[in-house]
Amino acid sequence: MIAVALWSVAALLALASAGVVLSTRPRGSIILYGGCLIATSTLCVTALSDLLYFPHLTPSATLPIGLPWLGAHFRLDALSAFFLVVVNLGGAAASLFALGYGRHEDSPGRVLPFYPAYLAGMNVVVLANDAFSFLVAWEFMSLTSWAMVVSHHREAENVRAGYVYLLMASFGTLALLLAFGLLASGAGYDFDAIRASHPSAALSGVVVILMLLGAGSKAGLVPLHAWLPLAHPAAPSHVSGLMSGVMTKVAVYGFVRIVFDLLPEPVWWWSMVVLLVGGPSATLGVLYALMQRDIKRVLAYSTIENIGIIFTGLGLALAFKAEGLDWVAALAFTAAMLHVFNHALFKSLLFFGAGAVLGATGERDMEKLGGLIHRMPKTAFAVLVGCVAISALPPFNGFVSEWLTFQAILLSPQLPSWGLKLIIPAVGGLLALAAAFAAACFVKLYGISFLGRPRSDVAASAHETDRFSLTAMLVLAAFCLVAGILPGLFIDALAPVSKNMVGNIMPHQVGLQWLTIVPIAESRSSYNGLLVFLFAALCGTTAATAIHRFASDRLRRAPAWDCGYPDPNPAIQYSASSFSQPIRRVFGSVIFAAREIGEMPPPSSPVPARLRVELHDLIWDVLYAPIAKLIGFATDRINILQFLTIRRYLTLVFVALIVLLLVVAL
Amino acid sequence: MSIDALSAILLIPALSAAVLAILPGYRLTAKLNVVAALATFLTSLSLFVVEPASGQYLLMDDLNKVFIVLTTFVSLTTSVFSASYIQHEIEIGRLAPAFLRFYHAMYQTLMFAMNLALVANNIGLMWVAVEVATLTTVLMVGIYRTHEALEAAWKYFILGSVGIALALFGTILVYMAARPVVGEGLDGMVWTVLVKHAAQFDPALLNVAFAFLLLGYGTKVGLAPLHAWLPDAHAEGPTPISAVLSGLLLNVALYALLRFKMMLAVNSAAIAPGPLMVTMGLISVIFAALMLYRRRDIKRMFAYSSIEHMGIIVFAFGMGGPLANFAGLLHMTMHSLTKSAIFFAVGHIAQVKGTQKIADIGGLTVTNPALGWGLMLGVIAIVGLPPLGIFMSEFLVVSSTFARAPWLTVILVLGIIIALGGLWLRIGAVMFGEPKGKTAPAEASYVPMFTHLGLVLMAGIYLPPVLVTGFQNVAKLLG
Amino acid sequence: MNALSDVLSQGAQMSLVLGVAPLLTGFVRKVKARLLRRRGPPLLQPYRDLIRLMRKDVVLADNASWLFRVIPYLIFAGTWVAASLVPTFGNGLLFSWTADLIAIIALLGSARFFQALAGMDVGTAFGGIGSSREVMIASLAEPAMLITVFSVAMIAGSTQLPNVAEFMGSDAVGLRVSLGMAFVALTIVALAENARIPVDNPATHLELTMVHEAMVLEYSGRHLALIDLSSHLKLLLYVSLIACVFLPWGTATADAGVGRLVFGALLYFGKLAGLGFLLAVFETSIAKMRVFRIPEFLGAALMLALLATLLRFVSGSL
Amino acid sequence: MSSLQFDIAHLLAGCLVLASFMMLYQDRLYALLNVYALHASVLALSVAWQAYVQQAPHLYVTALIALVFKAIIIPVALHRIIKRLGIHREIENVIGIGLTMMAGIGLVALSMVVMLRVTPSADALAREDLAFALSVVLLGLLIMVTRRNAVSQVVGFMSLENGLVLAATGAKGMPLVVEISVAFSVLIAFIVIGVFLFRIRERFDSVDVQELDRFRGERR
Repeated sequence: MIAVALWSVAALLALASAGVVLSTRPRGSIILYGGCLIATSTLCVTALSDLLYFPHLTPSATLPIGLPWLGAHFRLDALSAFFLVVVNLGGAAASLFALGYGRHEDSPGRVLPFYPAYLAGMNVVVLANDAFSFLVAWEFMSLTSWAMVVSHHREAENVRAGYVYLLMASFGTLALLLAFGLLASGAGYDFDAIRASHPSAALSGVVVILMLLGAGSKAGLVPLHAWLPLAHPAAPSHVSGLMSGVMTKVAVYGFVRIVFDLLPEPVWWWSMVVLLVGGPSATLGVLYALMQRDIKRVLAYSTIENIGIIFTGLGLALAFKAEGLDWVAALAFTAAMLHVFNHALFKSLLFFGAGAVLGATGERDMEKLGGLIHRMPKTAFAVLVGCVAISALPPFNGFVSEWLTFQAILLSPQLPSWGLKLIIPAVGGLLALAAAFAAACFVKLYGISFLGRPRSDVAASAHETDRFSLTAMLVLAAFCLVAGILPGLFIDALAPVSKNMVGNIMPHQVGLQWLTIVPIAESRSSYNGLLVFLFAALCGTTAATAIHRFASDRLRRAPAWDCGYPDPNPAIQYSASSFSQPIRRVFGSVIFAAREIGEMPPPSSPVPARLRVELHDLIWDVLYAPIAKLIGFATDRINILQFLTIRRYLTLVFVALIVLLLVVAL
Repeated sequence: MSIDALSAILLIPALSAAVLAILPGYRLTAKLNVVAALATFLTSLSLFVVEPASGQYLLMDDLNKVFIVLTTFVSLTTSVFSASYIQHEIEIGRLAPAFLRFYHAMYQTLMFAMNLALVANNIGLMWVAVEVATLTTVLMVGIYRTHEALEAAWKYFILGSVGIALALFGTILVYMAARPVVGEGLDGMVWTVLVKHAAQFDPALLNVAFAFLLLGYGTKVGLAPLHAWLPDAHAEGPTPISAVLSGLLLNVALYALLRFKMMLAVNSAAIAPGPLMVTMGLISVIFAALMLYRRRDIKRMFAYSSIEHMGIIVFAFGMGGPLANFAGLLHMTMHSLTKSAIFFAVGHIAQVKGTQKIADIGGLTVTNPALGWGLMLGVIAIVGLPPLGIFMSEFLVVSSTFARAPWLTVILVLGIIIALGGLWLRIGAVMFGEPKGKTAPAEASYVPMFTHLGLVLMAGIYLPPVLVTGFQNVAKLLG
Repeated sequence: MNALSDVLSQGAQMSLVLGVAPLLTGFVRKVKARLLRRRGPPLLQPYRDLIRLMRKDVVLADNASWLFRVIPYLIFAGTWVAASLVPTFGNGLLFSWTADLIAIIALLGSARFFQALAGMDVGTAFGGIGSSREVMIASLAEPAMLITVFSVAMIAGSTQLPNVAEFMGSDAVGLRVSLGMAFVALTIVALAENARIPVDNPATHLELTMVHEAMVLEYSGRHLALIDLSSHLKLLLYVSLIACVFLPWGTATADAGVGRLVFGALLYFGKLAGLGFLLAVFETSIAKMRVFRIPEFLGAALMLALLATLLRFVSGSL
Repeated sequence: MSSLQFDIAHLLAGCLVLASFMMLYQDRLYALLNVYALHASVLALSVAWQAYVQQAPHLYVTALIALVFKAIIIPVALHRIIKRLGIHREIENVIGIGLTMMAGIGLVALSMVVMLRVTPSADALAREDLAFALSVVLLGLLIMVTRRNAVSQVVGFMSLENGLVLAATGAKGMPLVVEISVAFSVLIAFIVIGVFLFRIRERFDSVDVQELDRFRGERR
């Protein structure tokens, strides 16, 4: 099993090196993406079969590469199998999408060699079983995605986005390195040895904080999220779909593997820290998203929201595991894992949609789009499914994982610790707010860019994307619906994962009639996706047939009600910033110090009046700007040392000698 | 003294230096220079096969075997690079053939001096070798005869000589400490004898001696307060010399320092040299990291990056312990390979673009893709990103020392992050964006650069066992 | 045998809900008119409007897409399913375990989601005004509703509506502060969701003030009929939700005989009438708020709900 | 080794330190060269005396080298260079003479403390020589640090080398190899300096280090 996985990773790496040559040939991108599609699907199938049929087996392998005396260890247990499925499902969909979308790439040489390497890096992170290969794959993943972020290097802000991204990625890796340093102090770098060595409680506490810094910065939790909305949109669409949908999940895997698997019994305050970071990430992420005009930045910010939901689920799982209520911990953990799977699906779908729009119109700014539903009907349908799914609305999968997380919150009054008693309701409130904002944000995204009338001639002349992109999107949309309707299947597939990680599983789902999912007990609460969907469809069809039999079915077209103004041009429609104006006014003025500056020209001048919306990213001003200023100040002060005279350098040597003599002699 | 491999390594450069001094023509001497370097490299390879005995004056053990091979290999690749580089410089007219009269002779004397320093068993002889190496590099740095080159050479000479003088004083103090135990005469200076008896030496005198040696050889290693000569020497000297300086000379000085640290490690009473080296290492890392931001000359920027990496290595040896020492040795090898590869790339880029100012170089990956991506790979390595060797050594240093001294490692990590920030900022401007400056394609010798980077990439994934066992038992010796 | 009776009672429930909804709106309009000393339209006027709209033909805007024509059916289906899940005369219905309170809120959320999209499809400014304000109101009302559901569910120990109703009916519940707060929060949210007076005026067509009407401005004929019916259903849903949770006495249990069911139905109609009357009195006694005063109004509901949950977390008895 | 011999060796080493102090005091270039010649001859004398005391014939060779090269050839050559280059005569001090002297005294005290505390086991003569040698080295450094003129810095460096030779002779039994090489390297260093002075002269109009500094690498 693991041999197949390692061979396909090797195939991906071979494809990466071949990519350099392939990028020069005209059909090169088709071959490369086709190869990636095959490799990722084999990986996905092997992982799925391992997860479903023999989760208890944990095949492991050791290669002589890596640390000389340790070698590189790989292991495929239930957790890795699940995340392999997520990674490779996203990878296969992205490769399928890229088959069609790849043609738009103007400089393939900068993307083709790095794409398979990126996929290989992510797979190796999930397979690694020792600290060194884990970290090598982790940073290799960031390096290759950095290369793709700066593939459009002509625009300066892409290069800046790449710079901020790699800086934050290295910060995260060094945090992980310090965490592994602590873990390895007792037992060396192999995960099995660390697991057996049971690090002390204080040490584990520090490791959790470092993991939160390391994995949190890669996943995009709020204080460390600054790079994500810069880097993800800059990459080509299929890559940003992978980065948002899949790479953040690999970061979640890193956190779960270390905190749930390697560390011994959790302490209650760990969950408090995770919840304190998860809750605000959810709400702030989506509030940022509401304020943006660029589609891909909206999607990048909404990734932060979903990551916040996942980490809230993990925080609750930690809290329950610390108190020994591991059957509730199983519920919270499965909710988080299900949201990992769901988010990978619909976020990739939405990024592919954005890619299709970008390919068709060459425009990412919503204010220049509109009316695309008439010109790109199939893409519009797929993106509609994505938007409904991500807004956590019933027939689709987003609602199921959010519903399970809410059930876990409802069970938490049993937690004795006072800190959690105060934090969990607040986090519950934040999650509820985030769900509502998500709906608002995606109504705006879909309404402004796909509905209404085209605001620019580029949007008016858009055309439908190619077959491959459409199939990729529709496949993902179908998966979203299936996961929404039959959640029981997915929860049972996750049972072995939660068994390993929190020691218990949710009640067995498949047995119940009509595939209802029951989080804890029949009496408590249950939800049946399939029946709700059938029930709604039934009601809809009965209404439609009743109306078409009895009421009239005549229909004619007429101009829309224009309140007396002749031929209103598209500009009078609501634009992205005007749509979010009410919410900006209610929430934004506090959180973003949002200000609307109207520049009225002096009476005589023909210059048009301008309305500018000024948003401040408080976290950037409070956390990142001061650090940059401090570094700048320090470098200016130190820079003088470059321009001293020889005599002054000699005094430096002289003083050093005197100091050393004093130290040594006295 | 029979002509075994050990003495051959010294004889070939010495003889070729003499021969090259006589021959006038540039093209011929360049080829001869490469042949001589190749011969030396092959003899050094034979060291792995037959282990020559260490005598009174020459010494062969695990530590210097690897370093000799590294030195001769890098000097071979640098000689190949300098052949095409200097040829190009003559065509451009920046260097008159008159200046180059003794260039290759000095190159070979430098090789001779470095090999002598590595194999010398007599600490006095080692000092002389390092002195000769300094003087030859001083002359080579001043070869361009521009104002800045002269000023850099003069600064290098003054600071280098003061440093070397202090090192000599330290050597004398070591002899003084050894005399009561070992007796007078020659074996008071022989390193192998000294290490055997070091336990009975007077610890206080050893401490003062180590203080002087740390300052003396520390200047040659380029640690923070004594670093002043390094950036200007690199920036103003010809690039092959910067590559040799950064790649080899810093290692030779650090090797000498390690020899004395071994001696102190045996004598338990002496204050552990660790704290001294750790403090100087950390100061250099933080100082060099902060200096990277305001640099406008690309070679001077990489010189500061060398100071930073030397700081990391000295920190690793200062912390001690088999894992940290192994990491330090690995880092030394990886750094010299990567830094010389970077200087090869930078040399050609400066020639193509006609300037070393970072502001005037842009869009390299568009105009000269091979050079651009080569330098990119070098910078990815030097900054410590994974698939390449330096990540492994930084991984070992940080993870092995964090548990023992959390706050020191946090400062080191801070230094690494700041350095990454500074270097990556400039590289982004140089590599991407609209192409700036002349865009002529470079007919450069890519072979040396890509062999080095290939070796570093290979080391990042798989380390040959012979290298590993060699480093491991040296790490135990280093204490 | 009882599977058939379950299907029968569930079918009766669904048809009853559909039938009674327009009556409730007509009753509220009648009482408001009476309070304003005018005769007001007859009680069955909403039924006549629906039938009239059914017969008229649909006038579609030029720019309306296929989505515009599908959305009325989606909204109606979502709302009707949600309404049929809320127990009216009897408790423990066939479909009650398919979805719980959170699912009902989510169904209403999806109905609102599609309605906002419909508003923006036509491409005129009015749809935009309606959608953006609706979305702002929803971004406060939905969380308040969710957190109220949290507090009620924590007291009742389950989010399944029949279980909650049973628990509220039993004497185990006792008087609780958090329940009082939850009740106030739920009424505020109900007012906001159904576009009643303080938040939005259901009767007006003035573009600048309306929220709900702006979104459905372009609908006509059978589509408009469906949407009106959905809004009646939604009002009935909220009223019967408040009745079922906060006035639980007398609803028939699942296996009760026909007599108890009939008595339950009568009691249910009484509750509807009472609450409808209170709604009418409230609407006539207060004027419509400015749009940006609504966030404070709904913010109060959110804070109350959060406080209720916090109290429930802090101590079991509160 | 009788106390008289020890006293004379002690005296000569003391004279060397005194000579270093005199060099600190000079503010004329020619005077500085003459005092340096004196410094070198005192060194030669003390090395010869050490040779006699330790019955180590090789030290005589070192004394001879020191006398011939350092006392005679180098000062004369520097004289000629100064005359040919027409370098202006006076040396600007960075800090006042008084302050430099006080610093010098401090340095000597430091070296005494360091050396004597550190070498209780070694015999008296060696300890004395090392203490004085360290003071001469530190004073040489002080001269380099407080002078702006390139030539005076070179002379400071030379006096530092003299200190090293004194230390080497103090260490009994140090093989001759080292001494010769020390002298040899000083010689090469000197040649290099000469070559540089000509080049610097060629490029800059004066030898003052201040002039040099204007051509530092990256200007601010």
